[in-house]
Amino acid sequence: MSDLYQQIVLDRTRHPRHAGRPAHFDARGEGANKLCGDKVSIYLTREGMDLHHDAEGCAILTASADLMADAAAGKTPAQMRELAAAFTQAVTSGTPNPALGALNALTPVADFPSRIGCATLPWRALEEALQDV
Amino acid sequence: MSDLYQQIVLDRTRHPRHAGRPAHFDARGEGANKLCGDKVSIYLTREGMDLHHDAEGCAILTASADLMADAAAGKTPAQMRELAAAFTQAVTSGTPNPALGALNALTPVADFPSRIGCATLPWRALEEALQDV
Amino acid sequence: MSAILEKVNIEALREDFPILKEKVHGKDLVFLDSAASAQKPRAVIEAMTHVMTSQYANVHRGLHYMSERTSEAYEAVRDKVAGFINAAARDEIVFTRNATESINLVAYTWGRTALKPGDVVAVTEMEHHANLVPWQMLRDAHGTELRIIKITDSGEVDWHSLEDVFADGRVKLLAVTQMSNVLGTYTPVERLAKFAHAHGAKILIDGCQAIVHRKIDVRAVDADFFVFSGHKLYGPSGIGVLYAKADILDAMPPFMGGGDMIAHVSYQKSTWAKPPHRFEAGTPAIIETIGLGAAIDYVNAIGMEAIAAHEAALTGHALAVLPNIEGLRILGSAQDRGGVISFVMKDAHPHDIATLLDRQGIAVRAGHHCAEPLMGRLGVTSTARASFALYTTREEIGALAKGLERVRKMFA
Amino acid sequence: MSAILEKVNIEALREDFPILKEKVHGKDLVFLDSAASAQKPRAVIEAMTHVMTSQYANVHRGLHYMSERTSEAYEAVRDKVAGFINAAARDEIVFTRNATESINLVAYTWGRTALKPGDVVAVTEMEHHANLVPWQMLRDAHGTELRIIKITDSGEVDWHSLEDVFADGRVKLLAVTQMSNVLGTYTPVERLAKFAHAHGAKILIDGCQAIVHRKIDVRAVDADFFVFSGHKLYGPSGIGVLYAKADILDAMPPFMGGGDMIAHVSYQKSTWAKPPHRFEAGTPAIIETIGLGAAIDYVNAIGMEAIAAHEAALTGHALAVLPNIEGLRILGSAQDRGGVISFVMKDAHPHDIATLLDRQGIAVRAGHHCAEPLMGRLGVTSTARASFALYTTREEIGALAKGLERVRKMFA
Ligand SMILES: Cc1ncc(COP(=O)(O)O)c(C=O)c1O
Ligand SMILES: Cc1ncc(COP(=O)(O)O)c(C=O)c1O
Repeated sequence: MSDLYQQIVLDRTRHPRHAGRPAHFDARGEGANKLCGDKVSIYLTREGMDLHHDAEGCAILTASADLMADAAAGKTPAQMRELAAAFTQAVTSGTPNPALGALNALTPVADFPSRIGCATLPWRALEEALQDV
Repeated sequence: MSDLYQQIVLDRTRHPRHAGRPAHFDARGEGANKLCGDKVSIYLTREGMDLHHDAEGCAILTASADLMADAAAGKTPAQMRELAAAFTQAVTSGTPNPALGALNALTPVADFPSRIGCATLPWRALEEALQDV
Repeated sequence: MSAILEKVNIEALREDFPILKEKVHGKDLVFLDSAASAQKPRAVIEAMTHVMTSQYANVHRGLHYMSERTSEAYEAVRDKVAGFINAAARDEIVFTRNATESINLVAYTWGRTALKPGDVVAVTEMEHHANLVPWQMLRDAHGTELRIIKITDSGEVDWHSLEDVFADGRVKLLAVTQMSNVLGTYTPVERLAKFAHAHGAKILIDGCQAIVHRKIDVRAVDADFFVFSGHKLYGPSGIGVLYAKADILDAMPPFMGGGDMIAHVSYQKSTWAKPPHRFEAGTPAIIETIGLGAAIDYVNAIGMEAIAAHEAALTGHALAVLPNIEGLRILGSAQDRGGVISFVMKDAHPHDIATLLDRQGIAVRAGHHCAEPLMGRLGVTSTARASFALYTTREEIGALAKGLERVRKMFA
Repeated sequence: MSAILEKVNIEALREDFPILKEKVHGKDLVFLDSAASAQKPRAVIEAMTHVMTSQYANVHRGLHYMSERTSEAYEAVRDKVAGFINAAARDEIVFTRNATESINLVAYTWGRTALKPGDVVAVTEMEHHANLVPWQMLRDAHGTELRIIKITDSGEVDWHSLEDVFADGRVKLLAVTQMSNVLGTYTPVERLAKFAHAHGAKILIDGCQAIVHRKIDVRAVDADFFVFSGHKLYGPSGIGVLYAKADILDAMPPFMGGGDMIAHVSYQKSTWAKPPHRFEAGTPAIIETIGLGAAIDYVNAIGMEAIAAHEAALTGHALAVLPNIEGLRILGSAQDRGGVISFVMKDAHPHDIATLLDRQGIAVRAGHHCAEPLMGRLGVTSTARASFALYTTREEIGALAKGLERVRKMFA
């Protein structure tokens, strides 16, 4: 029906691997979408080894948060920011970027202008969290 | 060019016969047109023998006031009100009315909706003046 | 009306709406978002084109032919609107941009003069932001109080709550929708007006949704204020209506200052024109007003009763069909309801539903529908919403149901 | 540009305006009332028709194809307008109904927060009611003062009066037209902005007339606020623009409450969206905004410089020809003036002039032109006014002169 909802996206929505607020975290960022009331919180440890999210939203948002947690794990703040920029670029332009790995599953969202915000919301929350690190 | 500006209308505009505020009068009525700032005052004596007007306005207004002064002279208040109603009816419908005599020269104004108010303004001022008689 | 006749009529009417022939993502457009804004029949488009190609000039201020013709056409719509909602007089009809402006106009002018600090404005839990935020702003600027009347779980006005809210006699305005844009609920406006009046309050009716689907009679209802937008009634954007009783309008100060709303201007003091012009500052939406007139002629020619009957049949069909989809839940179950259906699906977010339906050519809305507080009451953050118009068909509801089945399977 | 080339171009451009082919009272239409509202080129009509026949839905709130396309088209006009007046950012462009609403918006929001009672708003003697009445209403509601800057007999801003008005340092806003809709005078807005800023005041420029005839650059002028209406710029009615500097807009509270202007709504408290959406409550004039975009494309394609050159030539011609008519007097003789010419005639009332010209197919305006106090300054109660547009020809000015001769003879 649409290559936006690829298997990996549906899978991460139904069974996210990094969901839930962890007992310990050093920084937290929030994102909210006024259009639909969707929300996401991103939890970071200072070492950046492990990311968690608490997503109340659509499949695109949840998959984006969960795949982000995979990709950003173990990265430095600078590297995470770079990743965020690369991701935003990819989902806005619709051009996959080899550096993004599984996250490229979300690039078709570029064809759905009003949904791009769903994909990038966790990343804006991440950037907010990074300000506290 | 237009049968609205008949000779009698142009004539009464250039040389009104009843213009100017009289030394003595018993009642006065005012009319003002917001569209253009035109104004007219009507002066009555209790006996109704003589009407005067002070018109600051277009040809239609001035001619209407002057011809009205001719037609209303010597009439009772009730007769003047009747005349006003007949005139308003004639200039709104465009149908001359034998009872109106020379005032029928103004009936073509019916074709100029935004000018009907110019023709009827002195008559509204007359009605106001009649309230004081 | 037999089912066959009805079918024929709808197909014929659909021909009047050029956009319905469009393809979306290669699929036939199934437009189920008319509650947000309706599509326009050719008669409306042509009326607007006609003004611009053959009889346009600014209104009211001109003495020449084009201006007189345009002014006549513009003012004729005032009569049309007055007739359409059965107002007592044409001067009770004020043209605005949209229903939102109509309500704000009332809040700024009547609200700041007729209401005193401490007076109460009451709204229900199912108001559109347009009928909530202006009263919040009035509260914060003017010291009035804002009270919320609860709705029942079925999505109807909770009469106990209504009585509670009115109990202390301080409510001076009941501002209530005639039809919820989320739940499809019709409110009993006649009863509500009686109730408000018996309690010394005026009633403002948000008729945005109701006017599209039902015959409106402001005098039978005894509405003090009634508002709607042209764009939902098959008319153009940029034109809305405020109806208010003549004595209320007469006492209201102007909203905006400028041309056309004055009687006389000097530097020291200006005096105001009589209603409705007092409230129509500057060059109005001339072309759009004339377009709205064409829209009213259009629905009148079909007949509001025929439209209502068609939509009632559709709504009944949809309410029978949609619940068969596993995991789908319709929000609201009012006795008296119209063709606006909000729903949620287990495991599928409304956004995803909307996007996936769109790929099949089916336009539904997803979000809070400008009724964020109502979402909280319903225990959701957003819903998907399908809404019907006079051009909606049974087949389109079938397409929706089929589309939703596909969505369900993806997320199952 | 040779006269012949110019002629050819204008004739070609006239083909773009279907209404110019109309007959009035059996005569060719000579439309000299564009300052009140301009005629619409086919490109504008077609853009509006296109939306309604093939890509219409409500904006901003939809996730489906039609809504996304319409939102894109709508928002693209914001960029276009920003480019057209050289704003620094698209978010500095707020869509309103008309210039009148733009000014009222500033008076209600900025006026009631940035201005304190006792602060002064200064306007000139030649403002349109739209740039006078809102400041009177602010004065009466909020306790600000309103001061009037005199004009010279030539119809220009009197610099001595300006300095007097600013002398005590209490003026916080200079609200001034960039081009008088009565006298045709262009005001020196760059100098006025410098002057206002040097005296600690902001400047609001009423660009209604100027934007039709000249290239506007709000940054070069350093305007704080700039307003105009679409319908005078060959666009549809129902759409206007407010430009304000980003930091000013940011600090302004909302004007009207409703959908689209909020960030978050709860019963207790709502928070506002960022500009420009904070100021665009409810369903906007979607079709009209897109029409305005087409109008801007249209004049851009011709070029504002070419339009200005054509109109300057016409105006020069009219100013040379009309005074030859016995008893005719042109009001205003500013050095820098454009194609709006007010006049009076000995013994002929402006109303009669307009009616008699209309019978010859010539549309001019007569009245106070929504500038009643200016009439007092000029010592008249009304004037007749001819105004030019990009489609006006030398021949039409000839027709006007001939028509006026006939009028003169009737009243001689
Ligand atoms: C100089 C000037 N300012 C303001 C306005 C008001 O414009 P609108 O009626 O479109 O709001 C006009 C036009 O009538 C004008 O000429
Ligand atoms: C019930 C209701 N009230 C008010 C509005 C606001 O209408 P508009 O945006 O046309 O002002 C809407 C539509 O969005 C609505 O459905």
